[in-house]
Amino acid sequence: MIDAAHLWLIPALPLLAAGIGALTPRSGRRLASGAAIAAMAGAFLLSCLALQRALADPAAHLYANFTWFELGDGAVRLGWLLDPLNAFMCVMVTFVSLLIFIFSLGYMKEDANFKQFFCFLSLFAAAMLGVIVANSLLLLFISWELVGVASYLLIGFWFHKPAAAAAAKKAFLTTRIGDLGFLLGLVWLYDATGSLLLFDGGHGVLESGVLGDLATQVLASGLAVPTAISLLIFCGAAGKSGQFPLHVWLPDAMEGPTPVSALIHAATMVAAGVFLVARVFPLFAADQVLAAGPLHALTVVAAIGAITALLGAVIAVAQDDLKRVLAFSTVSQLGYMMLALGVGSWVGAIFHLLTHAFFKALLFLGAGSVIHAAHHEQDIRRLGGLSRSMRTTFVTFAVGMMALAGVPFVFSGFWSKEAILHAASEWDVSHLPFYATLIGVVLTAFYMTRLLCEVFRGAPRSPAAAHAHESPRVMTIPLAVLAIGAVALGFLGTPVWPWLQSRLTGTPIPARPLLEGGGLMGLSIVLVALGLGAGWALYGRRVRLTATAPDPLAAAAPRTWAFLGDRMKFDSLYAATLVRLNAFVAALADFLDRRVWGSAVGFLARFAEFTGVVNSEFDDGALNGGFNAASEDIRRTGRAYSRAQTGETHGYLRTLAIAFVALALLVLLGGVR
Amino acid sequence: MLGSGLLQGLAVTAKNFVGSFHDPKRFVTTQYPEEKTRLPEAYRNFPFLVSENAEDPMGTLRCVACQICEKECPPQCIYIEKSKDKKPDASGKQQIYPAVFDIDTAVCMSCQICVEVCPFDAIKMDQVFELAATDRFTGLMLDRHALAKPNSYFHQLHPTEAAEVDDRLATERKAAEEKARAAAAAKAAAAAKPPAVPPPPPAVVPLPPPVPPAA
Amino acid sequence: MNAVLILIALVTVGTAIAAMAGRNLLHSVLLLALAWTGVAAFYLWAGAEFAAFAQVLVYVGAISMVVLFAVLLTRRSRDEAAPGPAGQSRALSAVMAAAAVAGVLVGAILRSPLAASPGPAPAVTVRQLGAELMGPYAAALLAVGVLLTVALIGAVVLAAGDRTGQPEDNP
Amino acid sequence: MSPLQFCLIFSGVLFSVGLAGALARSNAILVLLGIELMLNAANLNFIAFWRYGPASAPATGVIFVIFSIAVTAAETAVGLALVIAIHRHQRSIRLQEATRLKG
Amino acid sequence: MSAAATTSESFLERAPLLLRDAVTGFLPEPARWLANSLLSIVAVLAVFGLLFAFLTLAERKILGRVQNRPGPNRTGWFGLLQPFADGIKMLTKEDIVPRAADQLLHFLAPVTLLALSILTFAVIPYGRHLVPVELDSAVLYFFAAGAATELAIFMAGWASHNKYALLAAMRALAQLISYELPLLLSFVPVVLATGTLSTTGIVAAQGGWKWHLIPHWIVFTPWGAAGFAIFMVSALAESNRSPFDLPEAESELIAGHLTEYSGFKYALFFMAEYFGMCALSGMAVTLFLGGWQAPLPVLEFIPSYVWFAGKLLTLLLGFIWIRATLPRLRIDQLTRLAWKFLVPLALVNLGTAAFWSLTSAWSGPLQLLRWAVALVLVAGPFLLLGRGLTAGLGPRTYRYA
Repeated sequence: MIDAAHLWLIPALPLLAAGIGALTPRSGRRLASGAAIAAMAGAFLLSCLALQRALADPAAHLYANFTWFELGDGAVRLGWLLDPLNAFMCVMVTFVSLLIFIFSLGYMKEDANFKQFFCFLSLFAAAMLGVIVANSLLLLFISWELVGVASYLLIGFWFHKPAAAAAAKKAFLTTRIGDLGFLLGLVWLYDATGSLLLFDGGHGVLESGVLGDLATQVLASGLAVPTAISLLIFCGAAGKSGQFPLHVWLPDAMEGPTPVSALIHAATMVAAGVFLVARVFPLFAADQVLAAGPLHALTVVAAIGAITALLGAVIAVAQDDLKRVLAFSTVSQLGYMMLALGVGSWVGAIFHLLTHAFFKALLFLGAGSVIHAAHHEQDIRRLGGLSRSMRTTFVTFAVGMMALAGVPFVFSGFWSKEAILHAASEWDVSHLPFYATLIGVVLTAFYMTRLLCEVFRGAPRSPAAAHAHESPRVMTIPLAVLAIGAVALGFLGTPVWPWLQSRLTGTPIPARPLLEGGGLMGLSIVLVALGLGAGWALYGRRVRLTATAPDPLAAAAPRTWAFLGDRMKFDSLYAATLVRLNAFVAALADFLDRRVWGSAVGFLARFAEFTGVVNSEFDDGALNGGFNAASEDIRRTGRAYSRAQTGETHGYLRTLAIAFVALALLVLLGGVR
Repeated sequence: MLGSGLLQGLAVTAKNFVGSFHDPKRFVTTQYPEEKTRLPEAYRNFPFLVSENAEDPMGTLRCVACQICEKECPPQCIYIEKSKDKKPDASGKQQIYPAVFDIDTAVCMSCQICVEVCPFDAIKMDQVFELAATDRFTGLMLDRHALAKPNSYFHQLHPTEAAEVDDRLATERKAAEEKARAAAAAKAAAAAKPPAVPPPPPAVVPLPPPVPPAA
Repeated sequence: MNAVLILIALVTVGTAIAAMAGRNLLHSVLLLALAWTGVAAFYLWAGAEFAAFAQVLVYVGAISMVVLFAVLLTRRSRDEAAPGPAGQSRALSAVMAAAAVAGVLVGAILRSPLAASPGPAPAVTVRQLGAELMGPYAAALLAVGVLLTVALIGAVVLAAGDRTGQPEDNP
Repeated sequence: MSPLQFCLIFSGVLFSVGLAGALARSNAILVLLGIELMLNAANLNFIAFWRYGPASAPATGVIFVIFSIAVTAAETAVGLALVIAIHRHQRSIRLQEATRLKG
Repeated sequence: MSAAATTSESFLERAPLLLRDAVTGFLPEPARWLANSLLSIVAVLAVFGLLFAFLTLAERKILGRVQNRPGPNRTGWFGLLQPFADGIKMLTKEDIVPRAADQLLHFLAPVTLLALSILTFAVIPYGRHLVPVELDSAVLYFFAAGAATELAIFMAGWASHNKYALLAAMRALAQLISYELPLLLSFVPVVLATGTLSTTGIVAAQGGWKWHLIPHWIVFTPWGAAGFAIFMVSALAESNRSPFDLPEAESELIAGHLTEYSGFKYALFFMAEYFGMCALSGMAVTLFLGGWQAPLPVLEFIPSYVWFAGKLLTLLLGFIWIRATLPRLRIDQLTRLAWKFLVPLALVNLGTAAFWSLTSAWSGPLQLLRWAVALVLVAGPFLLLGRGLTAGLGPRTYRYA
């Protein structure tokens, strides 16, 4: 039996492995990878024991606090926390990490920096587990930053590629913006409550006494203090979880090795933001008692989640890069989770987080398998026909795709998404998020079908794809295991048997009959079918044609596509469908199109491709343009201030001296005390 | 191992330190003013004039004041005045002799050209180095009295070369005697006069066995 | 009051003024070393033996060395000609600002009821200091150690610059 | 004037001298040295209060001075390294000319 | 010379004190303190002045013998008057100050150097009762005064206005700063073990014998031996002695910072160098070799100052011996030795000393283990770092010869 005081062992094991990895020479590949995998397996076992312990008393929060160091009269205290939320997360992270580690054995086999890779992976896992088991926001923040560092190292693992180095930098800096908010929130929280411990025998920040005190404080602007703190903390969560408007780093981060994408950008790190909000959910919900408040933190969370979910799905439609499609789908799914948190169903969010971790890791690893087999060819237009040569990968990838798309009843994604839809539909503030989720469901099914068809159906469209063959056993077995998980996990939280939900909240939740929310579920099924059907209709037949299409298409920018008249007719056919499908988005895109590209591109018939393209342009142009305008303002202000900033040290020093004299005179003569 | 070289070095110096006390062969220094090392035979610095006889150096100078050396001397440190009269040389022959023969060692550059050009083997290189003087005008100007050193001294300095020179001179002299004797015989035969007086014995010690001249 | 103390103060302030006013950079540094020694003398006078020796060791032994090194390395600067009118006005304003600060300080000190506690200097042995440093101040000591290490590395990196010269000649 | 006041005035004057130097001189090294002098003046205060002030922990003043000296050493090292870097970039260590962060 | 001698000690042991009292005993108490101090100064200056004089002679004699020549032997019996002849020569030589020199600094440099090196003599315990000044932080004082000497050398180099002198000054600065670090680090373990910074305390802590045979000197522990070695190497460098005499490398820099000095100022530099050497050796004796303690109990009848002098002379002769043996290092080798070898070694040695003092309670077979671990801790880093230091160094192979 494991107790909260032993919980530090879980992150300590991978940390030890990282240390071993760091100290082994470059040639010690077996030692480094063996240590990493053994440590992760050990951590997994410990996590299972911890889960068992937590489930024995789901309502309790077990914690063990200790003093880090004393500072004057006060002491900085840290601690470990064990409750079902932590335990589930631990099991998920260690299990997925273990499988990804094993997969990496095959994927990274030829890399010269093999042992460093495992060292970094272990470091990352240790930091992530530290985030999960921390009972102190300070410890959580430390681990959080370590996660950032490890992800920086991993994204930039192929640092010799300029794109990878730039992506690592971008990821690091973008998340840092969020982390700044996080840090400010922590400082404010510490100022307001005098503690950063989550649970501390009645003094922790998540405990009712402290929260009650906190909720009574209202700022001059009418904003409640817990709202402000929560929003600041949410900045950190949004940065890590790739929420709008900080989602820009996530697609670029795909420059890292694919197992990294699977581990960091699908299963674990990006989930950290969701986990963080779920962890401090009582804090976010504290302002709900203030009915009169101008803004509730959770409303913001829900709004951001909805925007992200929709945005990610729309952009994913137009992507041609295998991993980028998955990346935008991750953004979208994280938006779902945030939305679920925002509408109050943190349990639903965690449920979706767990299932998503499995099927998204599966998808990424499947993509990794494809990429590995196709000699690092990631462009879906240049792949194709892999279903015959890569049987296992195809089957498992299809399972993952269907789980993500939410194919009813069998696949886990359906159940977790259904939980979110259910929660969104019952939210009484606004129904807009609910509609956003519905559109998202269609789009998700659509682009996943497109992806699957493009990659696996038809004939190979490049020599690399033609020569692809099934990946080694060490890579396919993790796929199979994850596929089983992607199916089975859903049954832990069906409305009929809400085991997971009741375990997470610690209170028994009554089972609902399957048909109680029949209308909603039916709608969901219809929408999924619509998406699948549309995808099939468009890409099931396109396969043959693109096989004959010249490959320069891949490198061509959208503008060149306009001049390819011979393909107009076919494209306009499905473009019209897509436009009807995305009527709202298309209108917006059309408007943007006129502004950005002018009339030359305006007459393009292939609106669907175009819509997607412009959507991504929207991402770059409109959003970034807005940022540019804002930063121009900032710059102007800064220029005004900078007049005082001559760079002359003497001037500064003199000002300092004069100010000192003035202040001292004020104190001496004015008697100000 | 690091440091073993240092220890070896220390051992060497220690050995030398101890050795210099008990092993006289190691100890190479001579206490100069009291002890003097023999200079190598090839050493030479300033010229001197060879005289046949140590008792009468001025009377037996080989120099005949031909002034070739004076003319050849690059820094012109030699000053010679011929005598007005003639005096018998070592072999008793009447010869002009240097009335004044000065070498300014402050000017001399030890080039040895005077020695090489001298047809009479009368000027040779010396090995003196203790030439310190308190007056640079007179102290370093050597006159013929200071310059004249006997042939035996030359033998001490450069035995090989001296032997060669003596050999050569003896041969020449013998040839000259024979020539003279032949001329005398011819004269005697012609004039039936009493033969000339035999030449005096050479003033030098018996010669060592001739050494083959160095190439 | 103590004649020794007055002497120390006069010498220290005098050398400091001379150092700050001097034209020759090197003389300034050496005079300043003397001023630092004066401060050390004050510590010694006050009974803080350890601090005094540490002051000499660090300031005279190390800092002045490093400063001298920097003076030599930056010797070939194209500057320090005769101070122009700008320099003179700056000097004037500097002296005025410093005088104002001094005035405020002295005024404040004289106005404050600062009665010296009579009695001998608190005796503090090196052993005591060590115990304090390793006990209550251990965290600070560690922090200072880290700071020094970081500063050392930073200084090396800064001063080394981008080295594009030929590789080091191996012996 | 009590001895404590004398010590404090001594330190204040020393501080002002350092300040004047730091303000008046254009040579970066001298400015740095002026700042050193100011720091020394502050250290002087520590010792003065330790010697004459109300009794506290017996070693506090000295310990603060020791820490201060250590920090100053670090500061000087970095400062001089900066001076050398500026010199390398601009061939000058006049502080008026070093008005840009870029070299 | 403060501690009162107990009458139980031998006459010889008390002789200096008796002598002092005979001279100053008639004075009243305050004046007596002053007179005693002055007397200490006079005694130290006289003894070390003479030591300096004969040390130069000894150095020349020994160097001569090592090179198989007799050394100075003309002036006086065995050349014993040579130092005085040299002194007279130095005094009567013309004192040349270059026109471009910084006149004041040129004059101050040798004076400062000598004054500072004399200051270091104040805290060395020369005998059981013979400490000129007893300080609580005497070791710190010693190194503070020693550190300031670098300033004087720099002054000399700068003031000469000579490029060789300036180069030498920079070299000297680099060298002295580099070696200051191992020097300071090497005695920290001693302070750790004895728990005091006072020289008398350190010497007292080394008193006594184990089994009446092995003295408790610090050099007889593994870390003590290593620390002593590091200290001596650093001391060689700190006193600008061969093989670390780069500042005055005559083959490259004429005479380094001494280039523009002649006559009496030169003599002062010379004197300061020897004083520095003596002081550092004296400190090494105090820190590592048990100070004035006798090596064996039966030898305690010999007065303590004789033991101190003996140890001091041994070390000084070692200095000379090393000078006779080793060629000069190059500047990069010099700094590399300090930073890549001595400093890490000294740091590791600190850890070893900590281990040693933590395990002081071990006895029996554990004692063996303690020795073994400590020896490994000393020898291991030495070998490892030494390998790094000598990597790539081997007999030079010539390609074209």
